[in-house]
Amino acid sequence: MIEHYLSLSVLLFCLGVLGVISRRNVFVVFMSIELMLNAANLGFVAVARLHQSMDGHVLALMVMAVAAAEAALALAVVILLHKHKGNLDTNIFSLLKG
Amino acid sequence: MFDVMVILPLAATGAGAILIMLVAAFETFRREGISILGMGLFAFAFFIQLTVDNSGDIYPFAEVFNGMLVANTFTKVAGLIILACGFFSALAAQTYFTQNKGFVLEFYCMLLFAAFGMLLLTMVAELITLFIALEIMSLAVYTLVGYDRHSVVRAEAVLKYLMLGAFAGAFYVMGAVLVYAGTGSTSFAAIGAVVADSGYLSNPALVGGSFLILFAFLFKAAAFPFHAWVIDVYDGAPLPVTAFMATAVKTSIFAVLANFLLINPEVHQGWVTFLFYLSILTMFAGNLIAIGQQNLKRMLAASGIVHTGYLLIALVALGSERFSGGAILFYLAAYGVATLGLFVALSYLSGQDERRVSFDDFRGLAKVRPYSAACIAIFLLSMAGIPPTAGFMGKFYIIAGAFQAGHAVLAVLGIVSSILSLWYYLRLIIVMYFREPEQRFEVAELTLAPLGTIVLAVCVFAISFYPVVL
Amino acid sequence: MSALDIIMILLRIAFGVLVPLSFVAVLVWMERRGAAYFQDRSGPNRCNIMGFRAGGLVQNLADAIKLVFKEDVVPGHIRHKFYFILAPMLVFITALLCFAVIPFADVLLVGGSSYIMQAIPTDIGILWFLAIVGFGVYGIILAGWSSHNKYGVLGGLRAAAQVISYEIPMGLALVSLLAVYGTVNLTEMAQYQGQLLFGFIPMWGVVLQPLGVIIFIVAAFAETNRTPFDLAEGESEIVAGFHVEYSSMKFALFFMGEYVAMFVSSALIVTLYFGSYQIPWLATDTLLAYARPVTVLLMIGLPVIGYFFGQWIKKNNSSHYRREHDPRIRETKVYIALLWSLVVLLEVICLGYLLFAAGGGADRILVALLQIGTFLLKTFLMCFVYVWVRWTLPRFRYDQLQKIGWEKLLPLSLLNIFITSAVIVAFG
Amino acid sequence: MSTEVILSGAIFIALALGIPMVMVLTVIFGPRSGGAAKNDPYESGIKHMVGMADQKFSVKFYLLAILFLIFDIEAVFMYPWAVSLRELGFLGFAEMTVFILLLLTGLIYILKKGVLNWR
Amino acid sequence: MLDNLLSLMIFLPIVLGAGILLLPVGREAARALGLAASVLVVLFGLKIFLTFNGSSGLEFVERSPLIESLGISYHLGVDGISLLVLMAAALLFPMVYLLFRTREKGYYGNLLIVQGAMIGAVCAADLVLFYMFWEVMLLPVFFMIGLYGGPNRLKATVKITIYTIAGSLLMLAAIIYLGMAHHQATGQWSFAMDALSGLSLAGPAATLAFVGFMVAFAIKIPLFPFHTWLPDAYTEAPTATTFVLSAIMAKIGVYGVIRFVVPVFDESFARYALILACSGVVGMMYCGIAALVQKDFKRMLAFSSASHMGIIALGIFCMNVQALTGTLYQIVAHATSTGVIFLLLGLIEERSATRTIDDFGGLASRAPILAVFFAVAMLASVGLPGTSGFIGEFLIILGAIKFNAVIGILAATTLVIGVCYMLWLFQRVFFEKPAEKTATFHDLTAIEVLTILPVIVLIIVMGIYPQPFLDKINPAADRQIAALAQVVAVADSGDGAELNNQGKN
Repeated sequence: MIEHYLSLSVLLFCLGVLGVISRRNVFVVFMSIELMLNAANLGFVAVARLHQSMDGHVLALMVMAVAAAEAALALAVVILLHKHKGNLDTNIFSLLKG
Repeated sequence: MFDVMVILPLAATGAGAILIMLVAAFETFRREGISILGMGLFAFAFFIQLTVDNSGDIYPFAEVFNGMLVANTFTKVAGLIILACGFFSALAAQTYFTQNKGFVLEFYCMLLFAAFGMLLLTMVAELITLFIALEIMSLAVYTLVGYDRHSVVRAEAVLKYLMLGAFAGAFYVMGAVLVYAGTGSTSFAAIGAVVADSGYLSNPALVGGSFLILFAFLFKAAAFPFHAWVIDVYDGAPLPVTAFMATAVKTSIFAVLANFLLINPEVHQGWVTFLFYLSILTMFAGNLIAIGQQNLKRMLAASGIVHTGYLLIALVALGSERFSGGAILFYLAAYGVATLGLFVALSYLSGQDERRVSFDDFRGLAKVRPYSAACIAIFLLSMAGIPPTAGFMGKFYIIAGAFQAGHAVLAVLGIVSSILSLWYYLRLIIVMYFREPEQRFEVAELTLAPLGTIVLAVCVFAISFYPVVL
Repeated sequence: MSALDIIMILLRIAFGVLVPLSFVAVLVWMERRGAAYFQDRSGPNRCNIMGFRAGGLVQNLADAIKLVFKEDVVPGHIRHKFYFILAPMLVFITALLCFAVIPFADVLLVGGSSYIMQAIPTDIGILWFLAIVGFGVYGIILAGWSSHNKYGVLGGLRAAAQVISYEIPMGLALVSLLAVYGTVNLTEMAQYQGQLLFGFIPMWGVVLQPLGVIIFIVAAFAETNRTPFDLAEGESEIVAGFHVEYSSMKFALFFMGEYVAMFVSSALIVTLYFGSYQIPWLATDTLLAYARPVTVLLMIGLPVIGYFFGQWIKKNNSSHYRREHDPRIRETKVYIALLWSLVVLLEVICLGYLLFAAGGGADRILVALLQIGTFLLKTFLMCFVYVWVRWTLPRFRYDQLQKIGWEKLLPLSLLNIFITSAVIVAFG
Repeated sequence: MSTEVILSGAIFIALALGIPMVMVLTVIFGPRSGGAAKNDPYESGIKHMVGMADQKFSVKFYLLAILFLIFDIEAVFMYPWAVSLRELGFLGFAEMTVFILLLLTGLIYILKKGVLNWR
Repeated sequence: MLDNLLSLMIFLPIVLGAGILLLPVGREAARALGLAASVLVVLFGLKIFLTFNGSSGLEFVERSPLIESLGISYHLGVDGISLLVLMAAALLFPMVYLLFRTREKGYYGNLLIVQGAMIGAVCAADLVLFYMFWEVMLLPVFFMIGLYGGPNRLKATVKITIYTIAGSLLMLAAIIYLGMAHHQATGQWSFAMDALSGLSLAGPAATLAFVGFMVAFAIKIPLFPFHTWLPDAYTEAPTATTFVLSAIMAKIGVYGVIRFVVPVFDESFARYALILACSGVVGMMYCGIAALVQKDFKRMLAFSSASHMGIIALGIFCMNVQALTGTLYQIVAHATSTGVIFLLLGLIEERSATRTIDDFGGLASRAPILAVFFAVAMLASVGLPGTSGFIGEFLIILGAIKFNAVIGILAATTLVIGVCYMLWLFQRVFFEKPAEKTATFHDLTAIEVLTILPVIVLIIVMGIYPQPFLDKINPAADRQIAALAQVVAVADSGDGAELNNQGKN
């Protein structure tokens, strides 16, 4: 059973990675990152059940919290950038290309 | 209450951050006052940390924290470095914001929060706490990079940093899942016990997980395949923040990386080959990038990559009997002093709105401001590793470590890279000393940075003969 | 899985789905009649089927039919039709799903196995509720955004901001409650409330958490976008808020969703703070032990209730003035006849139970039925509070709303947590 | 999870999803009539007087969303704590007191910064 | 106070120099301070020279731990090998302050630092300490060339710096390797010379370390393929720097080879001696021929100096007592003669504002004393009997012929080239008909005469009566060669000594 959970988790994680790499919209990129984190959460909970320990559950909670904090920050930054540029395509952020 | 002492610097930093947050909200102080307060808090935490006597591994409040934290000499010194970096970054900020826009009272609060995360990071002995500490640090640093709402450059830098940082964070979490799946525990001690019991390479989940964790750390430390962001982000961040990122973040990441690698010799063994090539690539990639830069901030960022490469050499050599942690910390201290010195000097030399940051802008500095130029030259020489500066001793320890671990090639390549790096370090010295001045390099009144620069320049020599502690 | 299991599953699901839906009709009626009552007017009283108006309930049926036969307009300026259609569904579904975990009777032991009396007999209880409620915001936000109408967007934003603001005090009020009950399982919470404090006070949540219940109820009001927190709709300012562009059944879904949400949050308040299905001083065990006396009491009580109810119908279902061939006279007669036949039927059933089936499983089923009745009664009363408040209090300004949420309720709920946990730690 | 829960959960959710399908009824029974005005945003009869739907709304809404994220997640930490408070005893109480104080500090900060001043 | 004579000699100039650089000191005061310090150093140097007895190994030893965990100590000492180099570094400096009066204070400050560092490098008996002084030596040179040099100074500065640092970093690797080898052999960390010379190193890593050392020293000397920085640097550097570079710093490279490479890497050294000797000779010839065609006075002398460094280096690679003694002797001889030549050149340049040989002519008639001094120094430089240069070069050629006849003869021939261009130069500059640029040329002033005279006397004394000097050198040279001979003997019987065998036969 655990293999299935872990496989799903890894699959979701890979999807997230793919999203981060291939998508150009900042929001979609952040959503992909959230997907990666949630994939990890799934893994934590599954493994916690496997090992009958609470660590995994706790870590999942922590990951959620951190994801929220990161999302909060990301939201602020994205709003800021949208104000400046009026667009959310990662390609247009080119002031710092070097 | 020995445990209290161990945890006190951490608590002082965190409480200080909250204090400044409230002070900022109630607007009790203006900029000057809050700068002094921030610096004072850093100094306070530093002195507490200095007085802590922790030899051997202490698990403070094992009952409350479940052994999730560990304190020893290594963490103590790493903490000292971080707090010193914080202090001097705060000092640089004090000066920087007399000439630059975009100050908010919360600046020092975020600085302290970041330092709090870093201190925690050096002390962690468990994957969950590690993640929390990592993110406390990262979030605070993101904020520091991008708090100036009116600057597009800052916003772009922070977005880049945030996107990639969150990406790396996700990698870390996935790595933690796999390690947890492979060992059934998140505590370093327990993982080490499992490895000792059943081997490292025979545990695929553990191997995969630890590699994902490694990726995350390498990203945060700006090692080779993950180094691209660092230049833009350092460039886009305000100078004091860049100083803080370049020094303190690196210190904490390497401290925790060393801790993680030492879970069990087998883990380290499993990584050595990988780190070996990575360190070479990091050094040379960094050098190639640095040589092409016209902007000092970008050059320093790139040279930071090179120094990451040296530190990776130290990691490769980790575990050989003598130089283990000491060399890393010594190098970090040496690098930190020099980098901070440069940034502190830049914080008052760069003028309004950071208008002087390219090599050419510093033409003839030595004629106009000889002491600043001399200090900058000292910092650059330290980074290049010229004796009797601290940078030299740092490299000495690292190369000695590499030799001792049997990686002569790495040592030689480290030296070759250090020769390459002369190119851009000397360039600034030449520009400062051998060209005619065009600018006046005026400095705002009542600033502390020049003093700080001199103190750091003295430190460059002072550290050099400070013996390796571990 | 035995046939009994399947029957029980189906029964519980039927309860979980049908009760909220039928309550929608009741609540709409109650709201309109209540409004009329508070405003000293009559309310809907004309619609009838062959002269039977059922106190105005027929009006609801008429409305429903009307909505079905209205044109379903999807304005041309809407770009994201999928989300536009999805939004009302989300609002309704989330409201309905919340009810799935609310226990309406104590654990039922029949045929050797025990059945948790929730539509979905899971033990995550309150967590399910929190998860689904959070999901409901999406419906509102989507509706507002996909309407692509300034009132819609503003309404959606307001609604979302309001809902998320009050979710925090609500969640924190729950925290102290969880600390008291020590479980997230709603059935266990309900069982806990069957105990007695100091031997004579029913250990209801409201007794244990006087501050918490206020916070929770206020937050629940805001969560359901009910007055005095109905700024999302605010007809006078932003026309109708997030559902300004909706018509016919899509609008009906929002409408139903709102009432289902009201019902569900009433049910939840009852479950958490007002003893759920517990009859005061008569916990499940007590009831089981005294099943027969209780039945006898019931048999005595039923005609009395029937009598007073009949009087009430008579009084209210008559004109204020006399007129020839008043259809209400016939209507009243029919109602009272129906009422009495119902009473007789119940008496017969009770008698049959006493004579033939008393003891064992039948006792338990009886208790369960009693508890369901209690639960529905309490929920009904709670719904009435909703209506009562709606027609009593004026609407807040938006900044006042946020101020109450963040500056009053949030610190209060933190304080509540602190006090509660201190007491618990101090006194076990 | 037992099959009982899964089964009833599946049925319930299916039903909950199915009921909104009554929307289809209007498609079948409802009348259909054109008209240009029906394709415009509903503005109570006033056309384009005070801005469009894609105008900028107060940034407070976004701030609120951010605050919610943070406070809600912090509440999430409290649920497991609350449930097991009796086992945790005084230590758990003390830890949560610190946590609550931190939350309060954050709240005070937010209020002082005027994040919630809608004017 | 005099217990720590060496430390005093090192740190008095360094501290003073740093002080001059950092504090707002006037130009004249800086020069006066510099002069005072250098005179003091001379006095200390004389004291050391006179009390040195030469029979045992290191004398005037100072030792205190610096970094105990690594066995790095502050370890100073003087023996026969370092004595003369030390003397050269100590004695020649006052001249600079006396001759060049109108430079900026940084000029004097840097000079002081470089002197202290050079003395430190010579006295250091710990490799890490040596390395530190070695690197510190470079920095003042860097600044002096870059700040006060000629029009193309930037290129020259970068070139010399990159070359030297590259070399020294390789040496650093080699040093660390040595320390590690010592640690592996004995379980203790040490970088002390006496401890390391006891090591017997073999294998590719040892060879690499040897190469590291040799490259560093070869760049400093400079030996043939590494000499390309030299003409630029010598030409563009201000006079005092050229003087420092040619008279002393190059010698420290030679000294380094004798002191560190030969004892530690005796085996590798013996194996590659022939190649190195060849490189020395080739360098000699190449630089000699290059000197012939130069039009620039200073550049020509630069090549000449490089050519002479070739022969001095050759002396080490011959691995016998004569050559080694000759080298050590020649170090001082060349330091004095070249030093004087460059200083005089500086004076000439200052007065005529040109360096092109064709612009000169007939200086002898206008400045007879200068001409005499120049002649003496020049003759010493080309090795005329009766001057200091003769003794050294003679001994080296003797040793070289003993080592390998072909190399010896080639070296001797090259010396003739040196005579050619020097005499030619002398003729063109000092005789022939006076040129217009030198019309207002005036002779040396009294102070200048008094400054240079002692050195001229020293040149002649060393040429006529070398014995006291040789007495100081010989024991150390003997010891060194004796140690080396054993290894060579072992190597001869073993494999990998073909080159030596060929050389001997």
